Amino acid sequence: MAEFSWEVRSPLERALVAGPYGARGDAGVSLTEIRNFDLVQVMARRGKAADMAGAAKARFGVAAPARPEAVQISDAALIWSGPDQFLVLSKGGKHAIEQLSQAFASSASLSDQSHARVLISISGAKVRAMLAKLSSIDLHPASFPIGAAAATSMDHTSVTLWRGNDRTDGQAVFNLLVFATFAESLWHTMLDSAAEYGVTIARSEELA
Amino acid sequence: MVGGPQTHRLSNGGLIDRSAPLSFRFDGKTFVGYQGDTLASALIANGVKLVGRSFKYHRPRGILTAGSEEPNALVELRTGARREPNTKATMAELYEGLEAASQNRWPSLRYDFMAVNQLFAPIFVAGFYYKTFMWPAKFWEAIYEPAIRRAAGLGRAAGIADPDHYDKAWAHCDVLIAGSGPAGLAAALAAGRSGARVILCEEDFALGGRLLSDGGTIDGLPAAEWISRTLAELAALPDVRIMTRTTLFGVYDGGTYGAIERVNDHLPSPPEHQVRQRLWRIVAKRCVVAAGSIERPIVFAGNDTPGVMMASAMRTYVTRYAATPAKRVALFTNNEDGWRTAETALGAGLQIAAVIDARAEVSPAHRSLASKGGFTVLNGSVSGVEGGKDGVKKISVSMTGGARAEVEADGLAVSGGWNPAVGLTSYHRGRPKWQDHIAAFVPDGAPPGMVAAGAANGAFGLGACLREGFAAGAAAASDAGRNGKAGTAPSADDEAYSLTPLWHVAGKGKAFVDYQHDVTASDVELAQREGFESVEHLKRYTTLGMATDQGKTSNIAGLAIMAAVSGKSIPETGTTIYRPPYVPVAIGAFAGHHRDETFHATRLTPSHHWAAEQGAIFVDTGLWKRAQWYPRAGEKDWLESVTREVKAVRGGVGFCDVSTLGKIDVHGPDAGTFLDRVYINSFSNLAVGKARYGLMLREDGLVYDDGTTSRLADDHYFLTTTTAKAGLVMQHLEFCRQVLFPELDVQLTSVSDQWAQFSVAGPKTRDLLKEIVDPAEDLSNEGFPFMGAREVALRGGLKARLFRISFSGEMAFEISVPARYGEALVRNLMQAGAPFGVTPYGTEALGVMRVEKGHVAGPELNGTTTAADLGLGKMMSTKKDFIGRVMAGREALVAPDRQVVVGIKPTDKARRLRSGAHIIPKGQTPGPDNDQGYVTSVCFSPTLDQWIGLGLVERGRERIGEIVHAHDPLRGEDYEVELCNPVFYDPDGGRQRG
Amino acid sequence: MKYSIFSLARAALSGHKNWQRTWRDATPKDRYDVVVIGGGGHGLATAWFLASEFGIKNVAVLEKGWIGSGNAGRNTTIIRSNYGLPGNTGFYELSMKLWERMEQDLNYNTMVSQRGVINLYHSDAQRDAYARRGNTMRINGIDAELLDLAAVKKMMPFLNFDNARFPVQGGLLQRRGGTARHDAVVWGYAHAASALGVDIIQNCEVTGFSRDANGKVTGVETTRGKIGAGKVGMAVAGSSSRVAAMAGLRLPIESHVLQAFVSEAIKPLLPGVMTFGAGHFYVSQSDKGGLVFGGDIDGYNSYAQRGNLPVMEDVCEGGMALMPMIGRVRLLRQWGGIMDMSMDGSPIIDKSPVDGLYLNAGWCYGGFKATPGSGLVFAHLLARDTLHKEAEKFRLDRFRRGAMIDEKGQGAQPNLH
Amino acid sequence: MRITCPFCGERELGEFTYLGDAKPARPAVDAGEDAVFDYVYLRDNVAGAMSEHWYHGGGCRAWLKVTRNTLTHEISVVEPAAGVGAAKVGA
Repeated sequence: MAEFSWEVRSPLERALVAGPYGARGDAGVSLTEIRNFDLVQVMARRGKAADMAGAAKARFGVAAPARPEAVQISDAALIWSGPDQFLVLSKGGKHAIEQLSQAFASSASLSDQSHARVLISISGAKVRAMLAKLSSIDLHPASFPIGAAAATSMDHTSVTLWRGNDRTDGQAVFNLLVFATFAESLWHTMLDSAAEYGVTIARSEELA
Repeated sequence: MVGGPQTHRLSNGGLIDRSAPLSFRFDGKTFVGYQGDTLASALIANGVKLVGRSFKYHRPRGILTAGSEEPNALVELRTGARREPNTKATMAELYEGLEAASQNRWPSLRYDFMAVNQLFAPIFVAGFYYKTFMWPAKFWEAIYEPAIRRAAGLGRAAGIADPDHYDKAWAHCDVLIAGSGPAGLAAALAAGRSGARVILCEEDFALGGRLLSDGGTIDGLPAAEWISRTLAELAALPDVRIMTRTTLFGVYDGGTYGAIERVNDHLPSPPEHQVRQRLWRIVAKRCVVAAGSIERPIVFAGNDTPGVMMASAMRTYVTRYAATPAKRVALFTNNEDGWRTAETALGAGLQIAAVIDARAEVSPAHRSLASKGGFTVLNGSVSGVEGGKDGVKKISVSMTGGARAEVEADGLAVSGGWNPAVGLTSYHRGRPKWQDHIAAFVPDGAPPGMVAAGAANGAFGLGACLREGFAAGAAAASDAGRNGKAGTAPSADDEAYSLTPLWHVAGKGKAFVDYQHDVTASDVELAQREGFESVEHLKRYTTLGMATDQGKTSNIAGLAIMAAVSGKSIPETGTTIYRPPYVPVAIGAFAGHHRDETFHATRLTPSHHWAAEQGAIFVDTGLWKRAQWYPRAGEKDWLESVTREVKAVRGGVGFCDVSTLGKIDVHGPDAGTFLDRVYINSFSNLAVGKARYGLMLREDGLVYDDGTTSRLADDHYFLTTTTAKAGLVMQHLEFCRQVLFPELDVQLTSVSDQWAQFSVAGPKTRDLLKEIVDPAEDLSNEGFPFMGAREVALRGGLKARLFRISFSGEMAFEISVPARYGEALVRNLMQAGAPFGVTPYGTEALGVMRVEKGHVAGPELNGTTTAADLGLGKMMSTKKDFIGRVMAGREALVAPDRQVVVGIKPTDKARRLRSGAHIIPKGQTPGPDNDQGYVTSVCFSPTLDQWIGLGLVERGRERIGEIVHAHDPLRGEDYEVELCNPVFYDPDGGRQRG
Repeated sequence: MKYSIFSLARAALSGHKNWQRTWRDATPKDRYDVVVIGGGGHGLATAWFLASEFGIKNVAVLEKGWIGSGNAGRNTTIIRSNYGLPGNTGFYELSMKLWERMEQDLNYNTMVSQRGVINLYHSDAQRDAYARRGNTMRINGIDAELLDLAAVKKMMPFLNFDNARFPVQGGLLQRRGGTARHDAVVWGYAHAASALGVDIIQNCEVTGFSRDANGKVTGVETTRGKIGAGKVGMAVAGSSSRVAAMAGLRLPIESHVLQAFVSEAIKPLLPGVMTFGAGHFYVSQSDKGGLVFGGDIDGYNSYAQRGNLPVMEDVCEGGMALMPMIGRVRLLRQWGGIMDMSMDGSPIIDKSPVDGLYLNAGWCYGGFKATPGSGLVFAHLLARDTLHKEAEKFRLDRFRRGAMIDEKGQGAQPNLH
Repeated sequence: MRITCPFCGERELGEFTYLGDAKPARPAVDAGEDAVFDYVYLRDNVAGAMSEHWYHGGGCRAWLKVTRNTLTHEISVVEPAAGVGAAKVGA
């Protein structure tokens, strides 16, 4: 009677081929899949939005985002995902659903989304030109500054988009959570959109 | 390089690059032009006058304009799969190797057989086809129509798949500007300096609009210098984006604009990884339409002769392209502006035959120009043109006062005045208003946030264009909240513009109003005579303005003639409704990358790649790809594979990926009450650790969806939906939560993608699961009874959920694990199940087993069935309110003669049953009155060794055992079937509970 | 004046100076036996059938703008009788039979062209649903054929058979389906009705109803004065709710915008009418050469007669998915009509709850093909006060009774039909 | 068309799904068949400003009440449905 190994496989396991793609020369876009994260949806119960915010403050030291923004703390990001709800993105199990359930027991309903999404980080000199083909929202630096977040759609698929801290070279970074079963399809669409600018493809285990 | 000399190219000047000659072919003949040419300017430079044939009469036609309003010079551009019919030669940029062909002619442009139509011209008047071709009735489709269809049409589409790519993008700005003429550039300056985010779209490949052709002095600088200075300043501003080769074609709600960028149409083919064209959706707070104006022709006999050209177009060809449409030019004008063509022609060293001016007075300045240029000025109008496919030869003039004169020339420039380009401003059904002093319509009732400026607004002077454009740009920026200093407006003098309206000159021979559709002045008069006086009737009856130029050069003349014959003023006559797009746009651009395999997104299940490795055949289910069956070597067809899979499950164990079901976490203290209201049956009384089948109605009382819901905790239910309705049910439940029942404390989250879920079914299921599940978990009938649902540990520590539910009728569990473990689970099932002969099965086998069990699915849940129709009427609670309860009780929905679900099997066991066959009582002739239902689902049942099915049949459940006919005339079949219990397999359910 | 090749030739000799008005330009009389509100195809056809079939010639058709300015002039000209549910099947076939003799009936060439209508299918489930519908047609004596992939390939080799997201598997073909020239239908009925004495009154907008003490409608108030009427029929699809509201009625109808598109004219490319089964796209090619196409309604209530980009893109995506050969063909014109979207996707023909007022409404986007049939059954109702046997199921009270005719099975949500 | 979601800001039409007139309210349990029939089937079908239900399904999943003119498509008011998010309604 064998013990089984439970190997995880990203939905992009096969579609993602690390390396260059598209037009040659300096890549205008870099696409990095960030794998194996914990993601928990926190939704306030009726009349408990303030309690949920308080619980978040107690747990994370910051208030839960009350408008479309992503709040970065040392070991997690709290990303607004709708009215009176947010996502907790983290690594390593510290803020996984089992760990959070106590903190929010009296104020919110929790749902594990760790496996429901794929996380892709997008940057590069042409990142906005490429995203303009996918996203109908205005990503101009003045309209979508660092920390801005959006629950929106790309290619008719729901996504969560937020702007992380700029790269050390000053390039903007956009983080994208996409539904797992759509991920491969959207990935190919992203490659199509970025190909003319040249793409660098990578995978990572680190949250940006 | 091949090709003769450019006989009609001036030796210097023009915005062409003489160091970059380009060879191109037109109708198989090779020519040379220059970088910076359009196909039209290059043809003119090569002395080509005849470029096309007209739609109806196949009359020879030349180049009339130099822009996107061109009605005549349409060609098939490129060849093979890239052939583009009806391409305006005036808009096609020349590139090395360009190939173009004239169209709508046979066998050749010069000798067009269809020109015979001109002989029948007396009969082929407007609407003639409505009055004939009616007898004999059968001849229309057989004879007349095919002939008409072949003769009509313009160019030929490629007929094979477009090899190029397109994409679509979004842009956002404060101020969007259409046009880069003086008004557009001034608007961009003002808005950009104010700090606004600006996008300026220019359809041409060069910036400057009419300045490129007409020059002028701005801020003391020659126009060309002012343009470069302005572009440099705009480039230095942080948020000004200038898009050339981009036409703003439409305005939609909420400040959304459509634009088409011809990214690579100026090249033989798009470079690798690049698109041919890009569709832009531009969101702008304000829009300044500085799209200029369009010079209008005058309708006179022979006005379509090659060599007759708009006066401004002639200036464009001479000044911008250094190409001379004629050597000896006559000019026919009713306004001041037309005279500029005489000045240009003289400046270029062309001969001027005469200027025919319809106005009573000609200014002294022009008189002196005439004497300096050595040409005569004739007070009168052109009443006829002699010539043909080789161009204009002689021009007849009716002099004011009645005398006649003749002028010999090889080109005739015509100016009937200018019409502001009112398209964009009128697309929200705004009607432009008439201005007498320019005898033209100007924008009125523009969509919110849009304003016209400069010539597009009827301000024709250069100074006025700059002032209006600048003011509009500054105001737009300010409206958008950008209030930086706009500085001072560029300035220039205003030229005089005076005209005497002249639309139509009486004369012998056809006088064309709409060149492309061959609509003549007498067609307009005929339409009026027959009662088609409304401009919309005029348009529809004569087809005036419906050609590819959308009547840019013809609409106003047409309605002016209608006004004259019906005794009304032009504004009383009114305009037709303006419709987007402003220029025709490739259908491929609207589709972007949504074609071929990427037409729609594809959803993949967690076991997809594993299934693909097994050689599974996939079926499209909504956006999903699902494994349909897993063929094995030696199996001759799908039926053999599916039969094997079914037998493996019924006799051993198999598994199937059911992750496509919609899955929803329903949380909160009121979750049970909430579910009670959305399902016909109760869930608040479901015990924790149990699952229950639920049926959901629409508010109209008909069945919406079904699925199993499990209670995982007091305040946590896990709900499943059908694959097809997953998204819709989520939306519906959110509506219930947020709108209908906001008092209930319940939270909803889609977890469809979180869980990989597999049905494991068959008598050996428990044996297999024992190998996977932690031995501490009790899977016995007592420890995990039918309809149990709870979390379990798997070997190796992974947590999973088990649901003891069965769709197949066998002993079965559904097992779910977090999705990234889905593939590992499949591999482990395969490994652990090998000793039991575990078999993966696809949706076909799933379907077979559900039909054998009489479970309803999509074909029965078709939106017109009630719970009772499906045999589930008893589930409807009478103790609570739920969605659909009241309407479900309407008389026709509870009538005894409704079609209800019943089992169906052919009396001849060898017979194949087919879905879609209708049920007719035995011994009756099929007809509407005895059509009693139809077969909804079928399968070959390996268990019963025959085809069986489900159907919706009138009073079906009362008729079990009755022999009826399955009538299938589409497939030429009619056979006896027996109505039977829909549960063909294990009707008392012992297997699934065992 | 009788129209024929001979009258054309004769007229040509006189320079076409002797043609008369296609229909008389009537001024309103004080009273008519029947007033039909709406000078579209349905209203004019109703008047013609009243005069020609039922002998009622004291009839006026009131049109607020120019005749044919509503949906009659804003559709994609398709005619077909490929419906699957009782009520619809027989009615649309009645209409189809009237199309087949229209030109001779009216002495007007409405260019009825039976080049076939094919609904393509892309899955087994869709094939089964089409088989059910095709068999219904056959049982009702209507032509229908179920084509397999090979037959579709032969008929339409230009479809994307190689790398389609949703490959075509076959189609349901009605060869007698096709197109007709929409404006000509309006003019043909106007021409023929006017010749029988019907008054066609343009630029005459109804602003209210005259009612007697019992509430019975006795006429209409219009921008050209009061007009008395024995009966008033409304055939104003798109504006049904607005007109009915003047009589105090609320209808099971919403007004929605349906866009349509036409390409530049090109030489013959397509054989007949095609509908894509895996997206929102249907297309035919007009005699003039333009591809006439459309898709789904925009989805929101609207009287604006124009739509938005998402649907335009969706339709073109469907077109490119089905036949990528049209990528370089250019879209020339876009327009929008107001659809009377009913609660089950099927029309309403009935006496209204208000005495003297008769309803012809709720045609969704099926109104054009129904034109002659609608005219006949509505005239029947106005003349005899009973429903024609092929219109019996279109009664208004079917919603109250639960006897909906819901071809798509979408229920009481008009924008899904 | 663009709708300003009270939570997300101005968004493109494609992110929203339309349901219809927001005026009819679901009748009380004992309101009777006539009231339910009216709610399910009859519409004012307003030509002018109309309150409508729209779902921001391509965004924050809030149901919205949008006041929009059906003659011009102009949107004047957007407000959340009563039970959006954690809003507490009634008892």
